[in-house]
Amino acid sequence: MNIPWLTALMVLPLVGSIITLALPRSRPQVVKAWALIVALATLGLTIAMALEFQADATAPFQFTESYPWIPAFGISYSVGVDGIGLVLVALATVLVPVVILAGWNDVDDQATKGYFALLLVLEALMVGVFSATDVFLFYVFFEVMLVPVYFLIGRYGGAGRTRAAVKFLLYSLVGGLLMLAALIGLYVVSAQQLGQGTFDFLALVGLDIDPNMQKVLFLGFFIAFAIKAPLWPFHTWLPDAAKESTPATAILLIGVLDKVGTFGMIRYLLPIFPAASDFYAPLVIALAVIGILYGALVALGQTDMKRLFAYSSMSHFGFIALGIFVFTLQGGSGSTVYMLAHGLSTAAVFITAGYLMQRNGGSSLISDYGGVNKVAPVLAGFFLFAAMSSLALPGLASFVGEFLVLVGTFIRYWWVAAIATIGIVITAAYALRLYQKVATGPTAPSLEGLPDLTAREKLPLAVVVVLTLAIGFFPGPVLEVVNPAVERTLEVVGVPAPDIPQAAPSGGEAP
Amino acid sequence: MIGTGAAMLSDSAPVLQPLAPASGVFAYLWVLLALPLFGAAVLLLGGRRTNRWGPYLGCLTVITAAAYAIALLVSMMALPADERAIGQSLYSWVAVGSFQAEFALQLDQLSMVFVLLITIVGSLIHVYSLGYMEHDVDRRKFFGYLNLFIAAMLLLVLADNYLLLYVGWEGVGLASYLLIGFWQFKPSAAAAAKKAFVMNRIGDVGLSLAIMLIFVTFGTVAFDSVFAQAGQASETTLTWIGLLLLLAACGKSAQFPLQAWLLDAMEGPTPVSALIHAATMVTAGVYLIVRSGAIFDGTAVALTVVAIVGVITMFLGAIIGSAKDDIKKALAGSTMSQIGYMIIAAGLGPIGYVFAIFHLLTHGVFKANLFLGAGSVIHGMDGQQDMRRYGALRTAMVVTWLTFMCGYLAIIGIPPFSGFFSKDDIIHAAFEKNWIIGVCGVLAAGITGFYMTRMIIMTFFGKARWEDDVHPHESKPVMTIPLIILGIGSLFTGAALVYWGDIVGWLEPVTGLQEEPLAIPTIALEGITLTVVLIGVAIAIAKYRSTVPVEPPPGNLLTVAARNSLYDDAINDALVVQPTYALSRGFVTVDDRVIDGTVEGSASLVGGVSRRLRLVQTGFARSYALLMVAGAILVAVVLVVVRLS
Amino acid sequence: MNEMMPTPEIDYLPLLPMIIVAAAAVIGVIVEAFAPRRARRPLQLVLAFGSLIGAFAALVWQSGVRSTEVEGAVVIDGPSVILQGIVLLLAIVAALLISERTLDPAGDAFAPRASALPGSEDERQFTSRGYLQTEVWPLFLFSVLGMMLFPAANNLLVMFVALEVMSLPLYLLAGMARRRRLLSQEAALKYFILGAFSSAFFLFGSALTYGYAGTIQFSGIAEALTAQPGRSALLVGGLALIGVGMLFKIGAVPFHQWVPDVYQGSPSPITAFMAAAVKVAAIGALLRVLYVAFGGIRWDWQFMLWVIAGLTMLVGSIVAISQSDIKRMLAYSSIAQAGFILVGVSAASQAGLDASLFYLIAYGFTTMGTFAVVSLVRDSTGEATKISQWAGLGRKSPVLATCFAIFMLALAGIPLTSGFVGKFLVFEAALAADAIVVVLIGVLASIIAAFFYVRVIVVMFFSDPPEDGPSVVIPSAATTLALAISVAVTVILGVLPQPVLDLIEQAGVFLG
Amino acid sequence: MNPESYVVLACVLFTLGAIGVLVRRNAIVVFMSIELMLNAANLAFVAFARMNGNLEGQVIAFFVMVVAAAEVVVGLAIIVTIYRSRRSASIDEPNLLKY
Repeated sequence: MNIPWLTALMVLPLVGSIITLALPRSRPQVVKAWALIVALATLGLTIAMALEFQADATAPFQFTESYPWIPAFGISYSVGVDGIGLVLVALATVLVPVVILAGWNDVDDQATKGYFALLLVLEALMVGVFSATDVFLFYVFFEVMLVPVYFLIGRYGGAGRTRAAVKFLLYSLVGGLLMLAALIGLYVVSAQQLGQGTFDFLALVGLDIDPNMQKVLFLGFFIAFAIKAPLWPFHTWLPDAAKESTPATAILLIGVLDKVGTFGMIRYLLPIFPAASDFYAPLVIALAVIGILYGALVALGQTDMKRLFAYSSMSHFGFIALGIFVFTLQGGSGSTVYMLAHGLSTAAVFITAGYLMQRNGGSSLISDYGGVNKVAPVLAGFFLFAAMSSLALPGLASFVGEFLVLVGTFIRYWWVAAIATIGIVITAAYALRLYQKVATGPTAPSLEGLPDLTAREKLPLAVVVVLTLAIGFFPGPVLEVVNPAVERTLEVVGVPAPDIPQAAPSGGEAP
Repeated sequence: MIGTGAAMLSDSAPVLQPLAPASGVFAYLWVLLALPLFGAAVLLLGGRRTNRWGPYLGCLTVITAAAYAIALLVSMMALPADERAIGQSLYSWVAVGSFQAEFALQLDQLSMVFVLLITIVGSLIHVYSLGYMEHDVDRRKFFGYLNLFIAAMLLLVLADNYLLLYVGWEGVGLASYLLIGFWQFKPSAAAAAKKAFVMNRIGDVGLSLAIMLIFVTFGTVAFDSVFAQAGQASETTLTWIGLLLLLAACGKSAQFPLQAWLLDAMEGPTPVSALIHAATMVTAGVYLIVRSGAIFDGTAVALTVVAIVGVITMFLGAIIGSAKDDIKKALAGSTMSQIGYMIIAAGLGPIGYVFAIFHLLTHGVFKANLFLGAGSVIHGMDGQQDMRRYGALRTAMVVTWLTFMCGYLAIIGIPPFSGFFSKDDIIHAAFEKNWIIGVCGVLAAGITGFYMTRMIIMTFFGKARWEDDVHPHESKPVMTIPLIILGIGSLFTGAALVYWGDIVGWLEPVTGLQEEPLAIPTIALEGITLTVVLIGVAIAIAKYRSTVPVEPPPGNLLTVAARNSLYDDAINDALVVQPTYALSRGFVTVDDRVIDGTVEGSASLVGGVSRRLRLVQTGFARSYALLMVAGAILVAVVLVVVRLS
Repeated sequence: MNEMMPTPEIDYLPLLPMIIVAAAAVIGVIVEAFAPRRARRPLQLVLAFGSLIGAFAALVWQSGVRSTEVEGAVVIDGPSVILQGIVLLLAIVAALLISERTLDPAGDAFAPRASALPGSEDERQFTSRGYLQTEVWPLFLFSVLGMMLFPAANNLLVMFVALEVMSLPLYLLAGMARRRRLLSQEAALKYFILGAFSSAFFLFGSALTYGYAGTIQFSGIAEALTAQPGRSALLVGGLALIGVGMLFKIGAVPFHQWVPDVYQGSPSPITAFMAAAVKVAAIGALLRVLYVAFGGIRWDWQFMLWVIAGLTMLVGSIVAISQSDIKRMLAYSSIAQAGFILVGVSAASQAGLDASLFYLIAYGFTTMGTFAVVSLVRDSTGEATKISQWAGLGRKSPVLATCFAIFMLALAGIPLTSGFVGKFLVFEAALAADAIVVVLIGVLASIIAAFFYVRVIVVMFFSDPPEDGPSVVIPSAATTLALAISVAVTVILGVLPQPVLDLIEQAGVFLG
Repeated sequence: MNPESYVVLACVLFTLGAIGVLVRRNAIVVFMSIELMLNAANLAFVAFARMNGNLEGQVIAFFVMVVAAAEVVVGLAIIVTIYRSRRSASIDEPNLLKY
């Protein structure tokens, strides 16, 4: 593989955003169009790359590149993706054009340039964070991503944006710095074992770290990831951030960035700290299950749409983390599919919510809505679809993920799965409660004559809907890519999966 | 009957028939799904431009499907009995390690009868809706949803594994949600829709857990291989699976304790009530249990619970049906009650499975008949649903009256109407297994006679109690013709299935059947049942022959309770809804005060410390010097301490 | 004790850099004395820049040399060369800032006559005549000389002398601000009193150490440590007092209180110079004393340094949060940064030495940059140092605000900036020395510190500019260049630190 | 006489100087206290030179005197300017910079 796919995927949007800054401030349409073109080009490149990907390859990573960066500390610019990374890179590059199109009028013309430039920078960084195979490089992306998001929230968000932005940044920095400490600790350990310290992922996986040391370092990483992919009780930054940021930011933040947390768990925590992962698994599972129910219940009590979505995401992240830490193939693959699905459903909910808010003076208070279905049936229809996809209706992507996670959990701890399954009832309750209050009943006076969706507005939603259904009914391609990566991870963890009786040859095979 | 489970296991395990590859006319099995799905897609995505011809397309897809289904039936009958199960695997759907779920269809005798019921009754109701929904602005959407429902329901009964069945299972739930809430601008409708979906979700918890347990136990979720191994699994496991499946069935089929949603579901347009909440969807629970017969065979406990649930619901429904003045709600109550019968039958084990399906089919026909009749009445009465405002309609709408009578006689089980055969078989089988259940069945039949007669009298006989500006009129042919067909159906289905179709023999390969010498002579039992029914009828006549007050009389305790659906909402509210919301509110507070409070608190704490600490910076050089001296001493002390230690 | 003292052999080449600067300083004094007023400024500028650049050239030329000179009084080794290089570069940048005269309508940043009464008639006279105080330059050069000698000193006496040569000019420069004279004078007084106080400590500490070791040569002290364990009272006392003297210059808690007052009161160019260069020199000297002279008893002072470093990081960060004046906030930030450097020093290992050196480079240039920006944001009364006045700066002059944001992110230690690499290095060194607690304290402090660094960004970018807000003066080439250099170094060291790391690695160890 | 006692004396003087800095208000006196500390150091150096039997300590003393002199020049200059602008030599007087 001599084409530097991943680097190209980073350089393209980066250059694009620099050019964006050069464009005239007076011509916002040009800026938007350009941003969209760049994003689409990146997406095309991703698709081309994905087609090159060999699901059955023996090498852990594909499209690898590696150049020494800071040899003094064994740090190198090394990128490459396995199935999990590929899926998430794809998610990122799909959602960016979607949100650009959906957020066409999110900000006023003055701010347009900076806004779209930041979105493109963010895209580059997202690709980087999911494709880094050098832990230091990963950390760099992990931290640097904070900056554009911080500006996206703090500069273009709603009334309380400043506070939300600072809260987001400090929360993330708490995790980030703890992770830095653990990272350095890991380096020191590697230096002791290999003579020359290294940050190369595979080399670190190869280390044989003393279990107690593992337990310490694990925490440093885990807290960082638990804050990113908000697990209970590290989540309180999310509702504020979600409420104050523009839909586009919220989608990229919750839909993609926060996946770095769960991605980090399955990519780094499990293979590098197998013993510690096994040791802490009960704790993490407990947090995850609490998160599932707690998030859903709190969502049920929200009066603000975006906060509701934030808590529902928290609940979904609970499922993802659960699937990762039960150490079963179904759980791991399920979590990965769920990451993808949750990205899409997040996009759906926030895009529709954004359209609603644009039409109703930017209010995200549920009580300000009602009877949308009567005036804007298409919008309401998409809104219902979003609700369905977040309650994981069978046939949609999120169902595949959620059910696999639950099966994977059931295999190991049936009772945990039983508790978690209660979540699907509460989820239905809050999702439909929201739809009922917003879309049904008598139309709210402020919404009379509300315009329905334009073609430009429908397009991004259509993309999301199609993808959600496609993955729901044809998850095969995704699973083929993901399964080997998860298998490899679980082999390293080495916790044997409880044995399932092999299916008896089904009577129905044709003679 | 507990304990006989093991015995039953031995002689009654259904003969597992291998799935034959789908060839010939069966090769296009998937088209059965594709047709209505296509219709739904066109109508729902097509937007306004399909308004004009959309509804007709909607009917066409279903009718075509029905025709194809009949073709399938014919060619299936041509096959020898043990080769009638057809399997068609379309593609591998969810495949992760040992968890393999195919997107595969299975058409056996059981699915076949369901396919027929769904497509044929479905077609009739589609056609009927052309008239009923004529003036509704969102007519197109209505037919789109109906098509979506048909597709989902067909997937439910054609799936060859539990996971795929789950898709159909929630698919019909979605369709039902959309159709109950079809008049969304009515808050009551929206609320009812949500209630239905959420309560069904409780059942779905059972289904998904059941699927997981099945996978963990058998390593597969495909019907045939699961049933093939059902014998090996321990009785405890099978009991758990059975109870979880029962929970699912309770949700979908409005069985106790998840029955509360069905009455509210009547908020939907009447054709919906007929198709979804009487004929097809609500019977999916029965299908699930019968389909999983192989599992239930191994667990007497689960079967007993099934039967008990059936009995309870049978009475609940009957009692509620006897007190409701809203014609649709009265019918809904009776639906619950009749499904109770089916569940009982299913709870009897192999001997009952067949009769459950049998009653399901006849009920599907005559209940659709009754609902459409009610719809025709409501249509003629400008949307009035209160039977106390009806009366003497037999003159005003003759066809409706006559067809309604067919349904009536069928449901109370007067020979030779269809209900007679199916219900009687169930009661009979019940006596075979457990006389208490049998007695209950007989009693419920009596109550059925009562409430149905009450309905007939209040609606079609007595004096007219119409509101002033109402001028009842017979509905258009587009509505009456389906009525007539269904009326004839109510008359003959039962007999046809028994004498000509040999339903028992037909289903036996799927359900298995255990022949036992009849303890009581059939004729006697039929006599008893009939008498009880007639007593019920008599009471009703006695009570309602005279004038019916427009305002409901106070009534006794039971009546009041029944009018309030036996307070099911209040109970659910007190036991589940309110606690949940209380918990939710509590957590919201915890989240804001405690968790976020800790975070914000620590931040402001640092700020406070900062404001204190900066005061040390007094601005006096000498105090700085003092601190330096102190520092010097500190340094020295630390050094000494370290040196000594 | 023989009557014939042998004349010492001196190889002047390795000392050339210091000699150049010293000569330039002396000539500068002569220029002040004899050159006509008009000619002074150009001459001084030529002298200053010429000597600094020349010195740097000489340093590079002689950088290969490793030797102890002047009877072992001065040592030229890798670290000293590196440190002298940093000092010279920082001095050049500082000189650029000092030479700036277009910002203030009245002239440069310095009072036309420091001796004149604030607000008095003759002060107005001098101002209106456009006098400039060119004595600044020789003073500045002397200070640079001291800074170069400080980390190169190889015995306590030379170190003391260097300390004074470095400090005395700064005491005066601190008091020469053109605006806010009273604050400036106050700063000078406090700086002087406390500085003298601390150097007294240093001196007495040296005396005790001399008493213990019988010599003031670092090598001798090191030998004495191994030779004779006893008489530890003198040793401890000496080490403690020397430490106090050093830590004062570094601005470590609890010897930090002069820092905010002096930084706030002094003219911004001088503040920049002090904040950046003094720290470099002082840390360098501290490293030498501890590693070379007292390396034998590192277990004694290591813990002491951990305590000091922890205190410094925490106090600096915490108190900075509640500051409303940007210069004062930066002062506290520099205290916190000193704490991080001390973490590196406390590692007492080669890694610690390298980490501290890198951190010094990163910190020095970033700090220069911040004060350069401060000197550009002005209103009618001079620099607008209230943070609240900076609201909306990002809208009014995005470039400048972005520069400042970069500096803030660097100080907060965000990756791809020099600050992050610095933090990474010192934490790495500390963890390698099992100083887990200190690292965790460092993490905590960084989080707290992030808050106020970020707050400035919030003010600049997320809030709308006030009506009568300060304006950003368009700087002359000098300041622009200084700013550009600072940004460049901050970013390059963050993205491609390897070359500098190599340089430091080659520098290698102290010459015992 | 025993040189050790000179060392003790030096320590006493140093302490006295330090206390002086802490308790006296007048800048001049404070400054003189600092000088006292420096000279205490000198005394210690000389005493130690005697004990160690080498000249370094005495040489240092001379250096220190020179440095002290330079300090005086700078110090007095600053104190005088302060005095002129505030008409007082109290070091508690200039107290604008704080917190």
